[in-house]
Amino acid sequence: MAGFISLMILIPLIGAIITFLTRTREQARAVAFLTSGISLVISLVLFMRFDSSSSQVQFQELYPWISSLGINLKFGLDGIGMPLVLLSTIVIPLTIIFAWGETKQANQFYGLILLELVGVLGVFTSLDFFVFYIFWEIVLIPMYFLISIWGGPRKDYAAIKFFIYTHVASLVMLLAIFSLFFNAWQLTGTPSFDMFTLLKNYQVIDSPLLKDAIFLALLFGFIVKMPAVPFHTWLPDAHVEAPTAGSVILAALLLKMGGYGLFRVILPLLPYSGSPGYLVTLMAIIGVVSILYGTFLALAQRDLKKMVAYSSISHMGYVTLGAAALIPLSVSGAMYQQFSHGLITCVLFMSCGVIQHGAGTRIIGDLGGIAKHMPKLAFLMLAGFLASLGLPGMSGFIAEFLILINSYFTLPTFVILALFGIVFTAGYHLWAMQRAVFGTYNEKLGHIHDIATYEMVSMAILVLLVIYFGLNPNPVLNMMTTNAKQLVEFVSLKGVIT
Amino acid sequence: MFGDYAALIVLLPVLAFVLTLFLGKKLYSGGALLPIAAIAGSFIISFGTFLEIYPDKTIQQSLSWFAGMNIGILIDPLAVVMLMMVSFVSLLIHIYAVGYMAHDPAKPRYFAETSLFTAAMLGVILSDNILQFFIAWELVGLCSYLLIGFWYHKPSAAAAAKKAFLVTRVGDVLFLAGIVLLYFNMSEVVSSRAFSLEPGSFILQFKSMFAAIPHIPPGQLTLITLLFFGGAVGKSGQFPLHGWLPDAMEGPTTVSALIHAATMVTAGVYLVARTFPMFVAAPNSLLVVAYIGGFTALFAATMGLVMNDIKRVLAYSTVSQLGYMMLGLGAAGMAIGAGAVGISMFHLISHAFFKALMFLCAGSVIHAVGTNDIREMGGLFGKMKITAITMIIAALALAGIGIPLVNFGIPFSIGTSGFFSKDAIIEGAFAYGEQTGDLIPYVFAILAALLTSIYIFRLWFMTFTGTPRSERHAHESPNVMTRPLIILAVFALFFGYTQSGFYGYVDKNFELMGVEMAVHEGEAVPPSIIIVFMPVIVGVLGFLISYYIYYQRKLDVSKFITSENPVYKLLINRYYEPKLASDIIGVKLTHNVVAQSGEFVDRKIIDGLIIDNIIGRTAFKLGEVMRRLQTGVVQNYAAVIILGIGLLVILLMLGGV
Amino acid sequence: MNYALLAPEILLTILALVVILLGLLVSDRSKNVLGYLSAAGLIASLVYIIGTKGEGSLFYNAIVVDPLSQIFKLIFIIVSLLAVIASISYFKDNRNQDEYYALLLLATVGMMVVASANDLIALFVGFELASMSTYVLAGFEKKNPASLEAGLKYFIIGSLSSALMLFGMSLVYGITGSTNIPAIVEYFRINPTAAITTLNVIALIFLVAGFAFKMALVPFHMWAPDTYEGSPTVVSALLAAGSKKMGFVAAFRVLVLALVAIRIDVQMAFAILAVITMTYGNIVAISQRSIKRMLAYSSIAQAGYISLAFVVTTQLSISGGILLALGHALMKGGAFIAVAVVGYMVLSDNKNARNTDDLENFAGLGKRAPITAFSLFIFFLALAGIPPSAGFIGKFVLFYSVTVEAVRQASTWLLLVVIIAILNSALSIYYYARVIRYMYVLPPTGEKIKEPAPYVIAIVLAVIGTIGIGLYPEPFIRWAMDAARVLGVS
Amino acid sequence: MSLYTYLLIAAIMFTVGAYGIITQRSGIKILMCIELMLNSANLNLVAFSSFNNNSTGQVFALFSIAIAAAEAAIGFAILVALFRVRDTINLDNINILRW
Repeated sequence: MAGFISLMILIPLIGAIITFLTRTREQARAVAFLTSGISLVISLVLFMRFDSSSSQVQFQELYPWISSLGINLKFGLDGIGMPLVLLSTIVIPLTIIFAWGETKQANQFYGLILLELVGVLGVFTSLDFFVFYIFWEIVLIPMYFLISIWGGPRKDYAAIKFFIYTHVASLVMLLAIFSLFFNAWQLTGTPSFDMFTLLKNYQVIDSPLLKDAIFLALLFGFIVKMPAVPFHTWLPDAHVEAPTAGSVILAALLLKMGGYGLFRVILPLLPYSGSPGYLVTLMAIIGVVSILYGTFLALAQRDLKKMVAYSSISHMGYVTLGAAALIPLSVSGAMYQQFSHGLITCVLFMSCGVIQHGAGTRIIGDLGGIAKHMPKLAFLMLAGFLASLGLPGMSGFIAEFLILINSYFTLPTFVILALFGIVFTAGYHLWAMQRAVFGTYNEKLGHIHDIATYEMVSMAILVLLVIYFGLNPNPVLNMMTTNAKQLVEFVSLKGVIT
Repeated sequence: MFGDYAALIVLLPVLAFVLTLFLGKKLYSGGALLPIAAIAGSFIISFGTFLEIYPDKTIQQSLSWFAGMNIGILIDPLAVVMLMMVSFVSLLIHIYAVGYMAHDPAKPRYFAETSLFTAAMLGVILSDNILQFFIAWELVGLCSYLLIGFWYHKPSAAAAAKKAFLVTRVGDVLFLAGIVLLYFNMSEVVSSRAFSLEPGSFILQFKSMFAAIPHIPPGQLTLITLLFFGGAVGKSGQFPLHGWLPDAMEGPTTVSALIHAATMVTAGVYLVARTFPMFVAAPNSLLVVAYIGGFTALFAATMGLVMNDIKRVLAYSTVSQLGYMMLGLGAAGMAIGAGAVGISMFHLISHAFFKALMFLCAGSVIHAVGTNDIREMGGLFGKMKITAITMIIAALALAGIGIPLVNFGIPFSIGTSGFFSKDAIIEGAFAYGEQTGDLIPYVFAILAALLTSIYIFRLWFMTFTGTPRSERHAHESPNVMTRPLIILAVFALFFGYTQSGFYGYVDKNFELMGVEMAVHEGEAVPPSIIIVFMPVIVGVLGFLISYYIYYQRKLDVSKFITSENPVYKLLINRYYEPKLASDIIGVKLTHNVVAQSGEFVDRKIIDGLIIDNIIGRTAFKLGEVMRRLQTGVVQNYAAVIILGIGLLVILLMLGGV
Repeated sequence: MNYALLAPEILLTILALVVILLGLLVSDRSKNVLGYLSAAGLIASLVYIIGTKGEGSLFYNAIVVDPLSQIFKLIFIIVSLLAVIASISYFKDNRNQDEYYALLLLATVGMMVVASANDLIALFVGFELASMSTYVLAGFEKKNPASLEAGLKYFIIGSLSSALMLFGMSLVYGITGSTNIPAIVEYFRINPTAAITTLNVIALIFLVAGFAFKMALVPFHMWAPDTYEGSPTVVSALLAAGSKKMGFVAAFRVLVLALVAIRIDVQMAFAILAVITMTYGNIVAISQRSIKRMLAYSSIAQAGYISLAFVVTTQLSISGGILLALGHALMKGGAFIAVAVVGYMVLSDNKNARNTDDLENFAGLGKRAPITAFSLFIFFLALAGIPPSAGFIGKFVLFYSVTVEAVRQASTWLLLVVIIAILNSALSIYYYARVIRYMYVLPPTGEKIKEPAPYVIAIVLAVIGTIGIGLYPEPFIRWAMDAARVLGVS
Repeated sequence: MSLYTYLLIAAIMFTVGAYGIITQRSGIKILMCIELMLNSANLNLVAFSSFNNNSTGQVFALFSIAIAAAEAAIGFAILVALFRVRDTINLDNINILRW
């Protein structure tokens, strides 16, 4: 399987270049769909061949790059990365299908979407911190354009806010990477940006203060991306202004990078940090506050899309909570939450997009009864909303259930607080449905069209996937659990948790 | 043979759901036949299974699922009687619906959803573990949401659906919290090696749970059972989460019948019955169950007295009857232990028959006159004989009319099914009172029985007797609707005679699972004759009161029914519960206060003040100010350079030179 | 003496004279040939430098050739080359092209001499040669008041700085009795007490002021925005991307060596200078609407980053500074030339247009001049430090070196310096992104134009360099490390 | 005369030159001030050379005098060109480039 990962990243990159050069939108979307489809096939092959009983890195590839700084192009997959790679390669082709009707500068549009795929795949597969950081940054640029060219009325503000906010976080993270690199260099005598080497050598740093500083800098880098309260304010703005495809990618993939960082980087460092006890509590607080804050803010929104944006904050809070609990299954539940939220949120944002497109507004109060003219949309949207509120039988439930029952072992108070939010989660979802979709039809909207076929296809596939992974989480969950066990075992050996 | 295919009991209706949803439009009557056939299949398998396992076998099948959880099937006496009842009643309701929904354009959706609803309920029943139970339980909630909001273009229906889901969701969260706590305790027990799981069994299976009871600290057990009961309160519409149930009448009447009789509300009672060994080990919880149940029975009956919507009266009646079942579990559980399950389940099933019958009759009436308001009905007896007769049978059953001949040495009593089932509960409550001196639950039960009798006969008299108060031309419903009524009426009349067999079968339930329950020591004292007759007496008394007021019209109640009368106001406004739940807690507190202030903090403080103003604007302002330093006059530049040299001197001096 | 080491300088000097002579011979219309000739000479020098990488010293150790000098010569030649290629279009119809190219070549030679200077005299001469040539180049459009004003301001401030520098040099000579840099360093090493005298500090300050003028550090920067804005755009490219680096190489040679010897604790002073410079540059850049002026302020900010190298003076930090200088030469040179294309575009719309570099003129550039716009986009991202680009690599090594020092010394304020640098880097995205938005988001205001080939070649070369260094920085990092090693820092 | 006398004179010349650049308005005067500053440095160099018994300083001074001459030429050339376009060499008015 050697070379498959780089192929998987390279093909969309080439596809993006070709897409930029195409003249018609038909060509552009065909190339985009084809290349992302090839990536999907490759990732499916990798997924099938993946040995989920092993926590080791599989399909590893290594190409030397900047040897004077010990930087290599090192790629590989394990149970943390593989599901997210699968998610990325599923979401992007479906997004392209969903956006099949894009007319404005179509070649650029599809090209940028492919570039996003390149970026996130790079992030999820790189095992070299330098390369990881490069992909981490590259992801920002296409998203900036997606928002600022195809966005809503305040797109400039939103795009630049998104860019600068998350860029600051990345730079802070970079500082921590510097320190890790320096430390490992001093210790081993050879420079290396190998992720595992850097993480391993973290433990020999003398100063607890420095350890905590590095830890917090990395944590900051990741939770801004997730995003967690109080560093979340870029998200609602970005989502409200972004085009639907942009929102979908932003919520389904970009936010997952933050969570990925938690598992890949934060948890292995945790036991050796200066004051692990406080840091765990800090993470738990961030998680629970995000859950509740996101929920209540979602309740206050008038714009459907903004509500969905806040719901993302709330759902990503579970990831932080599950990670902080440091129980094998809570950690793998948190990983599963990432995967599941990636699928569900696509449906939600696509629904918002279809409504915006069909009815011309997303303000909940200005809608009303649109199920009358958009029955198919109403059906798919309801499915998405139910999945989002954690209905059993859909993937979100599995994740949240695992997180809640397992986190109780170590973080009982926080779990109780999180449970408190569930009712309100259901509340804002259903309240929005009631006002926007059900009830008497608001005649001011005029005659509106139902969802287009290509939009319906991609949403339906997503809904089916959500249900499939709600009924049979094992293919993905098992590999996550294997790695989560290894992570937690590692943490517990240090006596952070008993 | 049937037992091997037990999974089909659930899967057939699920299949029917999928097929009807996507293909229903092209099929006869919106694809109604698919769910009917599927549910008939479920009923046949259930019945076959019952014959196979009777009297002392159980069926257990289990598959590993994810993360140490499993999916499985447990068919024991408790489950199999429920399976038969649910599939049977649901089948009848489906058949009835072919007529009732004949003119609705969205039939495929209706039949698909009811099919899924039935499947979910059947799934609840035959779960062998608490997680699967919860999942099916939630799906029941989902289907109720979909069906109550079936006519989603009606704002009130959409609101009622949401309320139903949210209020039960409160209970569900408590239930989930109970599962979290249970899982925690089970894991502690297992990891402390006080108790080990049998090979092939899973941590959240009922049998593992029951086996671990002695090892779980009593305080934790009480908490777990209370949380479970919280779930049951939500689902079964017990006080204080009862408000959604009367609102749920916004759905089609057949849906109400399904919810109230077969599928949804009984799930809560079933949950308590299912986990009864845990409740028995936590007597404080049982006490709570008894009190909440008893209070709900009375509380709901008071509101049933004044409602004018025919379905609403029935809804409150359901709430009240569910209170009885809870009372039976709680009070009788404390008095006689495991036997309480039989008592309560018996009432559950007999209630299912007569309540389904009542709703279907009500549906028939509504179908005929086109209104829900009993004040606009009247004199329908002559026009709708079958409906009227079956309805009076149901009313008699609800009021528990019968003659307890058995106390006079005759080997059997005469009475409707409700007579047998309800009396057992009331006697159970009395037995508890006698043992402990706490007669309050019993008083609740007796008063509720009186009120029950009053409101149900009020309903019957106002609907079927007197002069017609509307000008609609009512007529009897088609056969497809009346046949199920007749079948149900038969059950409402005669089901009670299975009482002793039923008790004997269901009481063995937990023994079959190998659970030893602390049964209360001591011989149950045979109740005095007055106690035995008391329920019948109040039932008849209630009938007479209604007869006096609503048939003979000797007493004009209209002078009490004014907005000045505080009692009436309280009752007709349903103790202000809707206002409290929706307006005050839902909108005012949660949305206006908490959420809006969060929004304010988010937009104005975190984002507006800190990000935009302090960080963003400052940079701009500073830029505007600082660019003015660049005057364009070259001598100034030179001056700045000289100053810069001065600055360097200062900096170096500070640097320690 | 091995004059072959100085072959590029000699070649370019001769070429400059030849260009002037040829200018007398060829007709006004065919003076374009001179541009090609100059370009050819520069390319030859470039190839020679990359190819030989010789080491040695000449003229009684007044001139040395070592990795440090060579990498900076590389920078200067690249920038001159870009400027020359672009000038073929920019000055296409100018009658005085011969003088222009000759001056440009001489300026390049001057910078190269500075890069190699190992003696204060050579340093001063090289400095002045480069400065005086560029004074004229800045004011080259002699009918354009802005250009003249730019030249004048540049001249006055430049002369003042020369005077300061010369004064400082005279003091150093007075103290040490020598103008040879190694000899000076040696003197301080032998007499450590002599190092910490007031006179010495004053000498140091005057030297710093002289170099800081070229580097455009705040508060010695004030000429820079005016001059970059007013000069012909290709000259701005030369000034911002090339002659500015002259200050850095001189500072590396003199200051770092002297600092290592003197061991005066100037860390804090340089840190404050660096922080003020980058912050001032970025914040003022936000409020500019003239892109040339914005780029000028961005140059100031970049100078602030580069001068972080002086704060910690480790091998890594110096090599980071060199890498960023190299990257900046490409990015800023390319960016100015791209602005020149916009100027060409605006003038071809309307002959009498003024303020051709106004932000509004960039609207829809992505449609009107796709190559230019895309290149400018790359330059901006690189300037903002987004990977993979030369700008990122430079900043990466530089910030890394400072972080390491902060960790090693457990110094909070040093860490604070890095954090401020990082925040500045993020802030800079704001004004770059604004231009990017104009280019790609706003609708175009005119027809698509045909971008002149010389411009395109120059820009594409710069893009290739910018991205190429970002993708394969290995040889450059090694080179920069070698260069830093010359200075004797660890 | 001691070395310090020369240095003092040079310092005074330097300061006067610097003061002149800041305060004068005429371009010519500013050029003169610059010359003054350069020459103060030359004076330093020559003085040090003499007192150090070392000819390098004088060589340096010669270089710098030559350079100063070229510099003056360029300065005047720019001022002439500017005068042609703007009709003034009052530097207070030469500020179209600012902010």
